[in-house]
Amino acid sequence: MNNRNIIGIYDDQDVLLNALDELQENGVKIKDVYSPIPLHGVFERLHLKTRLPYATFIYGAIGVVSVFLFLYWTSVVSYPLKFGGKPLNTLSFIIIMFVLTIFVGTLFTFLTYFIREKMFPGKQVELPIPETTNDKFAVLIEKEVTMTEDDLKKVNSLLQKTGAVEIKETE
Amino acid sequence: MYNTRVRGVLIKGNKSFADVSRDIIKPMDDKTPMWWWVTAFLATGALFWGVWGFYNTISTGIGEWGLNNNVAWGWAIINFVWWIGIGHAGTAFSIFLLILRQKWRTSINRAAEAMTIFAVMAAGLFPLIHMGRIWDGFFIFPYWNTRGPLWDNFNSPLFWDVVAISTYLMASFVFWYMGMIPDFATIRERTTSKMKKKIYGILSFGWIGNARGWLRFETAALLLGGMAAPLVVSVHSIVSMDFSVSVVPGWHTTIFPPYFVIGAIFSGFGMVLTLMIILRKLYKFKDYVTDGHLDAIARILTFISLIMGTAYLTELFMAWYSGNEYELFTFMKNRVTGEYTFAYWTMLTCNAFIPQLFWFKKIRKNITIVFIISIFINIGMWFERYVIVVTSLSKDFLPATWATYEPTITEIAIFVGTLGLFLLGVLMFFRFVPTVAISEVKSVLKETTTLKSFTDE
Amino acid sequence: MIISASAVKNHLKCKRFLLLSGLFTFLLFTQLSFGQTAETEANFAVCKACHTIGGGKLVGPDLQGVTERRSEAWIIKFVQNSQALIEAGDQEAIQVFEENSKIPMPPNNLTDDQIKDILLYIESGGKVAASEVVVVETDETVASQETVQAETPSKSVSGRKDIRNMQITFFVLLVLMLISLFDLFVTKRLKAKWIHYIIILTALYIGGEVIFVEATSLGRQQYYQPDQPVWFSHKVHAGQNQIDCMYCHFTADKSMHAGIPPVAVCMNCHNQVKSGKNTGESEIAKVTEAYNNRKPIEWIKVHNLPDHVYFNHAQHVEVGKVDCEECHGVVEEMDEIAQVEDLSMGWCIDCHRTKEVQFVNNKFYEQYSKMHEKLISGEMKKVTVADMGGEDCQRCHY
Amino acid sequence: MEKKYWQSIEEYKEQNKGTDMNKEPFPEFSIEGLDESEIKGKSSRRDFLKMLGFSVSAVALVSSCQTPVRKAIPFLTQPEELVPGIPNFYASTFFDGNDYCSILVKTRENRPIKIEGNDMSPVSRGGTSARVQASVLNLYDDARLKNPYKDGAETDWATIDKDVKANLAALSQSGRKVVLLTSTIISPSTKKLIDEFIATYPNIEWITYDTLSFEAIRKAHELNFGQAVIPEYNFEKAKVVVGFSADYLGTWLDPVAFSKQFSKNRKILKGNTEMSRLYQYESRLSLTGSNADYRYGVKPSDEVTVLLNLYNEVAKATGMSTYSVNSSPVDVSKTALDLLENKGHSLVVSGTNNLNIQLIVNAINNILGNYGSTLCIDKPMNLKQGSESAMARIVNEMNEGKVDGLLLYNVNPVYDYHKANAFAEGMKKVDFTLSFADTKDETAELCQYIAPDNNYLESWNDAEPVKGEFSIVQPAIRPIFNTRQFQDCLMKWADISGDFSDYLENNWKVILGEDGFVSSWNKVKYDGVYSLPQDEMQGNSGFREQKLSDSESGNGLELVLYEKIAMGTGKYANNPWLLEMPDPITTATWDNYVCVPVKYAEQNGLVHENVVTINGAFELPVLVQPGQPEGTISIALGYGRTAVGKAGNGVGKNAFQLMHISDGYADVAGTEVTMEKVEGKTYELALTQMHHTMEGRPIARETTLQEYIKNPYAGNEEHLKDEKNNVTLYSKVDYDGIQWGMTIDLTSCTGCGNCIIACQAENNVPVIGKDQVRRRRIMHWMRIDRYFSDDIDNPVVFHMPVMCQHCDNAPCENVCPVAATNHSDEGLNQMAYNRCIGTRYCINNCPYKVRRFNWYEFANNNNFDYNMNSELGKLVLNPDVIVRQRGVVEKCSLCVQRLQAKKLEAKRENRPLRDGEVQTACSQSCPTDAIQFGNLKDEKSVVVSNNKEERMYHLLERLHTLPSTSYLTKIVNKEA
Repeated sequence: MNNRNIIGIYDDQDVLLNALDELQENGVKIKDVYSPIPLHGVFERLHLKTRLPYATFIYGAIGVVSVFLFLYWTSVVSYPLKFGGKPLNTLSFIIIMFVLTIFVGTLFTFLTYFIREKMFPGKQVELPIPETTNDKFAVLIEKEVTMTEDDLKKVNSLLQKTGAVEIKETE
Repeated sequence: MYNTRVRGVLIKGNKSFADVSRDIIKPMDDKTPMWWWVTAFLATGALFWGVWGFYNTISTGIGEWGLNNNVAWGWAIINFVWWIGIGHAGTAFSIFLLILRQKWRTSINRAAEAMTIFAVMAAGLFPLIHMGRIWDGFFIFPYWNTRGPLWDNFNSPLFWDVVAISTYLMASFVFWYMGMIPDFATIRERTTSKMKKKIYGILSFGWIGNARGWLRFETAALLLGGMAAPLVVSVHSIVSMDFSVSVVPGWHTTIFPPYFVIGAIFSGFGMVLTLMIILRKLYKFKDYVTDGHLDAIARILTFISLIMGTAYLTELFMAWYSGNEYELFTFMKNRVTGEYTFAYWTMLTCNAFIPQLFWFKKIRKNITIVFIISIFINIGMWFERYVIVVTSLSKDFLPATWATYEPTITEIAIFVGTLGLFLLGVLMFFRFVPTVAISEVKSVLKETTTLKSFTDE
Repeated sequence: MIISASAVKNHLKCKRFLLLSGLFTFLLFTQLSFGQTAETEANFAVCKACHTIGGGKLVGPDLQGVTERRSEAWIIKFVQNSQALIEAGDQEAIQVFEENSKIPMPPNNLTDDQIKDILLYIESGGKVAASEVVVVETDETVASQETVQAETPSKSVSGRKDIRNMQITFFVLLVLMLISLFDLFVTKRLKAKWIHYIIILTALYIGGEVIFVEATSLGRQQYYQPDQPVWFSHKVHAGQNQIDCMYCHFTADKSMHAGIPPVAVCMNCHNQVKSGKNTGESEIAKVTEAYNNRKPIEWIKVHNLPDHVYFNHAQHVEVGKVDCEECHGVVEEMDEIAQVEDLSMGWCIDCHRTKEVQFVNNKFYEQYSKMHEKLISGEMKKVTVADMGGEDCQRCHY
Repeated sequence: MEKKYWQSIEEYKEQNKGTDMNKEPFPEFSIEGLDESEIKGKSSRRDFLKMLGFSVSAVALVSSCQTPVRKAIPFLTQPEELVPGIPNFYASTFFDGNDYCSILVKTRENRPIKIEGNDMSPVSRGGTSARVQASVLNLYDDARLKNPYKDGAETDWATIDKDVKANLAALSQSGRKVVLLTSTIISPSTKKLIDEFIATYPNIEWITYDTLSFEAIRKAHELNFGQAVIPEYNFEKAKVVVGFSADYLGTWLDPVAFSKQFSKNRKILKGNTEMSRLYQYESRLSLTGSNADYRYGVKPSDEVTVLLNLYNEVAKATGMSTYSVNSSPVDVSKTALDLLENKGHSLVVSGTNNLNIQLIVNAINNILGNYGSTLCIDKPMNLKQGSESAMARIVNEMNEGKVDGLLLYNVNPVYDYHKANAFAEGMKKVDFTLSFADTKDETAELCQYIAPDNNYLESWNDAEPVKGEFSIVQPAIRPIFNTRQFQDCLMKWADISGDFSDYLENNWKVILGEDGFVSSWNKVKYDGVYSLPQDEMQGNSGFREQKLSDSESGNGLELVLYEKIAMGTGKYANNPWLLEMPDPITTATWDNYVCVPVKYAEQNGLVHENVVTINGAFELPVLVQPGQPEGTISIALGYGRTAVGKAGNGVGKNAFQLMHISDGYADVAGTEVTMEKVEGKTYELALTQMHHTMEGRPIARETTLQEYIKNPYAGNEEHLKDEKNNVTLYSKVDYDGIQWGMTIDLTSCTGCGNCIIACQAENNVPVIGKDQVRRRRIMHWMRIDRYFSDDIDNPVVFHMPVMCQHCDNAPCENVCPVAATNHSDEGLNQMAYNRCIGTRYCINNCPYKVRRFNWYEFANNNNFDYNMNSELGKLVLNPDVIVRQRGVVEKCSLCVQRLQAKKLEAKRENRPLRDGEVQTACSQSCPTDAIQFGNLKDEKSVVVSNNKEERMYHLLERLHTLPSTSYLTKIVNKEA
């Protein structure tokens, strides 16, 4: 597979968004965008979606049920002890269920995020344009095999036209 | 849309993205300044004194404290609640201001969250050390055991506390760390030092900042924030239940949960104000933490202070209105008047009266006075907990058992030790972590900085 | 197992019948029959040290059919004071004395009637002819003993091996894990990384389990079997010679302590029995020496409970009718005594949750009227120790 | 054989123990032997003897993570009556020269661990006092002498015997005077023995000396009736009691018996509305005064005037001649009216050792016809037989060099004689001095020889406290140390063969008669008591009138000395339990102090803990005492000992030299003193209660008898209101069979504090020392709250025992995170110490504040060098109760070990529990039966019937904690 990319580097988020519009109008397939800040415009334009919220909901649901079952089992079934004239199955459970549900939800969402992103401490990465973590915005356009010289030129000119400060080709 | 004409310019100095990165990372690249070493030395000293306090308590017994048969909780619990309260600011900032779409939070939330972490850590030490048998402290976790198995008492507010505090610590840490990942990546890519590159490389988890990554990042941050938001309310509500679930006069009130939450945010904002004033001074972050930021905090504090005042008055009213003689005694004869008058009026003055000075613009603009008032708020909130814990316990139902409480040197040492720990944590944070959320500042930079944005409209 | 099942069924049937026929008469009835049994049985416990009923000769002759061999009057005299009878020149007595290696039978402080009861007891083969209820009860205990016997020895042997195996596994896995970690990060010899992962994960899991098990047994002494100052074999005494536990540990039914027998108790027999088949004379000599030098033997205590636990033997043995074996294992098969159970709180509680109290047999429980009603109405099937507060902290901790 | 699981047995330290027990095949084994092993074993926990109950040694940890090997050493021959793990009770008698009490000694594995009252005794009737309860700890006092002493060095008995015999013989031959100075002896056998001893050495003069003398009473009766006796008082028959400075519920004469009698008349239960009335005229606030229906503060110098006025009132009404008298500072007409209304059923007593006063008292009693009913001179009390004049004479003779030998038994005049210096000086002039003291006390220190006596729990003896009422002292343990009973010494030195137990037995043959002696003697030993058949009581025949006289009121500040409930005359000043027992009136521990009237303190700028000098001589701290009459101050006796032991040395100041001497009678009250404030100096006092009023809260509820008759709910209206208002969402807990409960009758409770010590002994409650008490950390599981109300100069006093209330809705249970405290099936609020992690939340949430925290390790800690830090002192620990570890919360368990023991007993005997069978330590020991314990599910039990009383209420019942403990309102027999 050919990994060569054409990269257009921008230095303003609004310019970038306009550029994306223009590129897409001209049928250029945008592979990825690197930016120092999250840009909702980019997500929309690249039609990116995530199912993380559903995962969180499931974690929460599992959390609340299992915490309740645990509490009920321990204080009613396993070793019922009487505290201060209260029934064994008390309203106090709600508080613990509430907090522990958040605990379960937070922890597993956090882990899921990293698993999905395949991120872990010490992961070695090589950024195409390191400045994208600082002040540059980079648009990656995959240099497909099918692309002709014209196509490339068109892409290059489009990039230039939309205000890219620099155009690069990388492996 | 952020309207700079109405709300003023958020980030001053017409910064570019590169300027932001440079400004914020600069203190980390600079040589460690002298003030850092001096403060760190002092903080370490304080920490060691606290370690002595710990050692003395564990090796000799809780008897080294000034507690007695009647007042069985003292400084340890006061300080615990105080620290937890302070620890509320970070998450409150991040979450509530996020929900309220307050852009100005971006310059402050990182520091506030860091403060949360260290404050909660400091707070967490107190329930530990305050146990009579710290070596058996693991009993508090409902783990499978060979005693029957024997579980815990899920009715106990202390159990809720353990659950809530550990959840809160975990959640705020996760939230805080999430936010720092892109910034670590920024440092990783900017730095020339190999060592730093390696360390921040590990810390940044391999962040690349592509579109999908940002999307998941934002979603995850929002989810974590969304879950942490009720936690902020619940944690201090649960802490307040340590008191309100009991029968002790002055504790047994339904107003406690909201009152504590508000109080916590109040003290947290107070501490944030204190820290941010120091931070902007030391790191010359006036462009990021502008007078406008401080002004906003001050306004919030004025508002919360009014709520606090209302809560104090409500307590007094309820003590009278309930017709409960024990309650009335505690409030009228042991707080408003009586042995603990000083503590009560200090609390009232610092929390309800002094912040009212913020009504005056001149005072809000005078950073020195703002700083002093923020210190007063911290003191006032400490006294609030003192009033709650000590006055109620010292004179409760049976007059025959009434006893007074005075802290001992060991208790003071432990408190100073946690101050040292907190300070040391903050210093480390100042030194090794970007103190302002770079990516978040950048994301609001454009629309909040240039006046252009609305002239173009 | 067949016996036990039928016994339980019998027992239930019996119970239902009795409950119908009226609680009070039942209590009275069992009470009486038990009273006789208990007394005679207790009295016979002394005899059991040297005699069996149909179990062959021990120190003294087998007592089966003794009433046919000798006259009742003679037996009474002999039992009360055998030496006096011998000195008086009774031929029968001298013959018995000489037949049994001239070991004198110690005098017994029993009345004529008590001895007659014992003889009846011997005639019925070690059982008192009494009501069906009692028989059923006995059957059940026999059954439960059998099940215990079936399980416990394997536990005592294999359990100890398990522990050692676990320790070996733990160390082996620890070494393996270190090797694979080293290879993973440093030497990188093995290319298939999943092998490393599997090894590490397995090691972590099993290691964690071993640590958990070891940590919970910290301070416990399951399978503790110390060397005693005297090589005393329970197998010989309780097993082969069938001496009743309560003969030596005679305070178990009245005190919190089962009691380690005073040397004088040993000397009841060992002033005659001077050598044993395992150790010859050496060990018995220690006992005699201790007695003569008036220096008690310093036994090493095997079953230790923490100080914060209050355990009362009388409550369990006398009131709860718990067999010694249930906690101490099959002592009659152990040479040197070992602790079979872990004596953990969970172990106690488990028994409390399942064990029935002597609810209808002991009048003490009459005051629990609500529970009696529930039993009659069928709301409760049985009354366990836990129902009587056996899960409460202050039953054992105060 | 299998390889052993444990490999380290070889490493166990060899223990050379248990050797002593084999010296003879006697049931008791040596405590000393144990003592050594315990030092090595370092057993801090309850069960240094538990494992088998006889002697077990825990060897030090072989390595840190291995369980220690515990050895079990059985008896060689187990004595029949001793079953390890089961307590034995021996009937015995407590008599220390002052107080008498018939007791049962509870022993475990043959060591006494607890004293309980003997129900069979017609004198003490099962009651005890704090000192009696605490006396068991004296047995294990480290300060006890372990060997006889000669010239300050340890020696053996052979030397002592040789020397003493030689000395006595030499003195006897030369006819020189030897004095045998003893405390009051009520043992007929000992008296007989002393007579025999004196017969052998006729030069011996036997003098009886009481620290606080009652000679005036005896003298007055001699003058009035011709018999120098202390009459038997019968408070049970008295409907009106008028006391003059006689603290008969606290310390006067025989408080245990008097409390029992007194309380019998004040039980407003089951519809009974008959109640005695108590007037008290006193010069300080005493325990009796605090329980009085009418109390009047009177200066000591005014007592004669008041009494004579009372006499006049009574005499006038009965048409007898009156005396001219100063006007009384307090109105006595009401008292007189009441007395006259109850002729023959009244009693006037005075504790003042003044002949004139006692003559007036006798005269009043005579007019009222009380002799023969509430007073009986035919059946006199044998307590307090000391002769002051003889003592004074002897001291003179000693100083004149006329006494050449001095034998001291159970007396310590160098400490407690009012002319102690003269006595000490005199002793120097005596050639041969010997003390039988069991510790090296102030007097024994000056003696050439000390022949240490056994503790009473190691002794044989008998006692006749009241004529015709006998009781037996029998040993519950073999002598722990190399000591010998006083009587045995006398027998040895007088060459009487055998030992005293034989002598005693022979003597009892005379009392019981030879016929069937063995069984009757065994019965006496079993019961502990024996009564001779009673004669009919005589009336007040032959009263010889004496001239009565008035005296002038004093002007100066008058000093009142008194015995504290705990400390008495200082005999037990080394008993940490008593040192730490809060005084029922002042709640002070560990010190004595000057009680100053409130007004005087205000006028002179004195506040609590100021320091004053008395007569410029010694300094004492000030305690401002409501109820202290104007013009008086009071100081407790029994403190300031210098040679009593590590706990008691130097605690407080010795005030004996301030006794008031008039006409040869030494009295505690009346010395005029000067008091100066020491500016700028304070002295810390350890009080267990700092706030003295109820702040108008319905805590201790009170009503008068009249009100009560009108409305049984009088004073308890709150209860009805709270009953109505308390609603709950939760269902009430439904107990089956057993629910333990307690009722406390505030009318009966005198606040004597006996229960506190009983509880301490039963439950291994640690002593924590003055500093910790001052920090308000006292560990007592129960306390007696004392509240003052009304007039600060003459307050109404409430005594309210508070221990864990065992609430059904216990606030403490809810808040424990680790489930260390929860509710049992029998309604107990149980505390599992070994589960507790010490968050102390339960302490905060207990509205009664009855939970205690182990702030430090109180056992085996040199900072708390009391009985739990001594290998000997630890022998008093109850093996059924654990010694709590540092950092755990503890509290009253309703003596769960006793409940369990009795339940087991019932189960083994195949019967249900009987009411009254199960008693907690406090209810068992209560001399006024104020505390009752039982099963709330047993409809016939006393607690249920008490709970049905209209007077019943729960403490702080508004909180809806549903306690199992209830209180009955205090009823005062006072006209509104």
